[in-house]
Amino acid sequence: MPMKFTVVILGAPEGSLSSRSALEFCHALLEQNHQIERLFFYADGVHNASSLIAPPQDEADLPASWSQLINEYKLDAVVCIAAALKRGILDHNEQTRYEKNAANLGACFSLSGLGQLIAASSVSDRTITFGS
Amino acid sequence: MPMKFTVVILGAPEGSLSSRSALEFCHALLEQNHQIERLFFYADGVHNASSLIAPPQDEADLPASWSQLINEYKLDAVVCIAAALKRGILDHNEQTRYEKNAANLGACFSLSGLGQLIAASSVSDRTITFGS
Amino acid sequence: MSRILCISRHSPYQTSSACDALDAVLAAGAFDQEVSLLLMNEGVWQAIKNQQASLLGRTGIGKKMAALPLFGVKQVYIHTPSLTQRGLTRDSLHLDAVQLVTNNEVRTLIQQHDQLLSF
Amino acid sequence: MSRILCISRHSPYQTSSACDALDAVLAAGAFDQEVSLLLMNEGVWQAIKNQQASLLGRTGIGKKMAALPLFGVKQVYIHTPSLTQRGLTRDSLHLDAVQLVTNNEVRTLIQQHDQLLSF
Amino acid sequence: MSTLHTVNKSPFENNSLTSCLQLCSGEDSILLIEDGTYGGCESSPCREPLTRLMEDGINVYVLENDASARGLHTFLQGVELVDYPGFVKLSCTHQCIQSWY
Amino acid sequence: MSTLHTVNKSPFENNSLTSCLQLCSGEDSILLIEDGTYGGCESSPCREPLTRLMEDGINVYVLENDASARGLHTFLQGVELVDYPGFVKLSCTHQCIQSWY
Repeated sequence: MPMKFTVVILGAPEGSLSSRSALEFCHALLEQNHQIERLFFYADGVHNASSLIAPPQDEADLPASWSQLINEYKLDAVVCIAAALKRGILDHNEQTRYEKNAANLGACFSLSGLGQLIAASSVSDRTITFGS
Repeated sequence: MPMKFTVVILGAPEGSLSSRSALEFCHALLEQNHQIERLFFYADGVHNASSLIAPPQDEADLPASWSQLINEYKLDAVVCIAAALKRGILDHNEQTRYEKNAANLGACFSLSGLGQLIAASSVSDRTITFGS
Repeated sequence: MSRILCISRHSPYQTSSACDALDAVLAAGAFDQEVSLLLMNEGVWQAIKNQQASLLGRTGIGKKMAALPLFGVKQVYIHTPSLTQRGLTRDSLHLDAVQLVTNNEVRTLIQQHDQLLSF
Repeated sequence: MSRILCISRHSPYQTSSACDALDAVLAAGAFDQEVSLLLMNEGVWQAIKNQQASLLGRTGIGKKMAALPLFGVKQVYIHTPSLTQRGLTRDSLHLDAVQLVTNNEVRTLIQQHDQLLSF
Repeated sequence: MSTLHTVNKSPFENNSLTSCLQLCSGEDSILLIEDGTYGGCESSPCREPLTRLMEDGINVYVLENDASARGLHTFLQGVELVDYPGFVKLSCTHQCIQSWY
Repeated sequence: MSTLHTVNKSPFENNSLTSCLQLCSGEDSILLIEDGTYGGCESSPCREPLTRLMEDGINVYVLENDASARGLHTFLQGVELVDYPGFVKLSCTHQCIQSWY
């Protein structure tokens, strides 16, 4: 029976392996026809949404892989706004609000509050956290 | 007798305390008239050089504090270029090279290679690392 | 409405984990979910008296702890073996309305909730 | 010329630490410094045979290890107690030209170098 | 009700696995991922409590991808290997998932 | 030659302090910073080896700022408190600095 998952990602793409584990888990989940209610990027996990990462050629490009998965399956990918602001991940609205010189949030991600984690979790069969 | 230090910072401003420890240590060092040959931001420490961080009002703004220290004492603050590219910290040159839509390296930092760590260390009396 | 248990296992300042857990719990409370917080392992350090977070530029965490009852957070549980291992007792804590729980009680707690948030 | 000892204490993939240490050692070698690498604690896992980093999208670390002699890195030391604690022996290692060292020998090593890089 | 416990830290350096083992019971399972896979080795510092729990009927799994990447090929007796699809199945067959990190 | 060892992890969860203690000798000193300050408490899991090293003449320091922030005010007998200027002095009086993290 297909189940609904909320997946919480706490690790950055570089300097932690857990983002990659989460990505592989999501692939397997979707291939088994389960649903992802929401991806929630929190803590250092917000760095997965950076549009400025340029990894070396012989290493995996996790932000690109996340974007590909999100686009392919039309997933809802929310980045915690409070965690993002503290770590220098901004969309154009926040760039304007904080008078910064750039925005760097990847196109398929949206900034929002922790309520999005709670709301998704409350309608999901399972919530799984990939810790850093 | 004044000594020359190379200080290596491996922790991000948010999600780790070691950047703050390094900052306090550097203040105490300079107040005792020691010299900082170079600050070297490596691993997750490169996030201290982000110009896009907007911390909450009741929390310390470490990137701003680093910039202030660097400007006040005219310190040489090098950000490891390889570590920075993997983590989405770019200057205008790298923005162009990797065809990205923004640059986010703080004004008082410069991107360079690990040779800058070795060169500084080899002429310093002490090398101290603040691990993450 | 789902019953959420947030397990917070990390020390108050070294990483953002403790603060992130509190924010999640407060958000759940604000969303009228039935939410409880369990402090265990290094997480019990979050609850001890006489902390001065301002020395680290981290004043937020104390305020958030104090706000837990205001946001309708149902209960704060503290894992007794973690407390004892650290030489701490109920008197070491700055929170009054906490419930100390054994390993067996933690197992029961987990069973009584629908979702776990792991921090 | 200063003599640099790089102490690498972390596992190969979980964080960037192992890779960062190797990059620093290679840079020191390229700068004609007298540099040695000491693997201890979780760091000894970096040296064991039959790893398949490609499964994690991290092919870089093996190449960097293989490049150590080419960059004039003087010596790779392995902390014997760390190896033994993990049930490993010299035969478990993919590097040939390593020197196994005791606690006392590590103390001597540190004394023979001018700068420590701690990873 | 049963819980799937995932552990991603090495017990040679971190106490997450030890803490996890104190709470496992009944129908729970343990899945060792990332650096947690070092904890399934024969030299594991948690060998004794792991073996005891397996004798009590707790299933202990190692994520094969992560173990192979690290060059780990032999494990404590009774430990089973799973792949990512198996990880997903374990997430479905247990009522909730606690991540120890 | 002497080494200043800094430790920033709690020994209740991580083995950095234990590893550090195995290498300390002679004129070395240990400075507990950040979460490392929990290791200077009377309930420290490293109480015995720390006490033994102090009896052998190794100086053990706790960074006061980090201990006070955590509400830690009593420590193992023999442990001394230092401030950041004291940390700098220790860095100068020892020939090198090893960070255990």
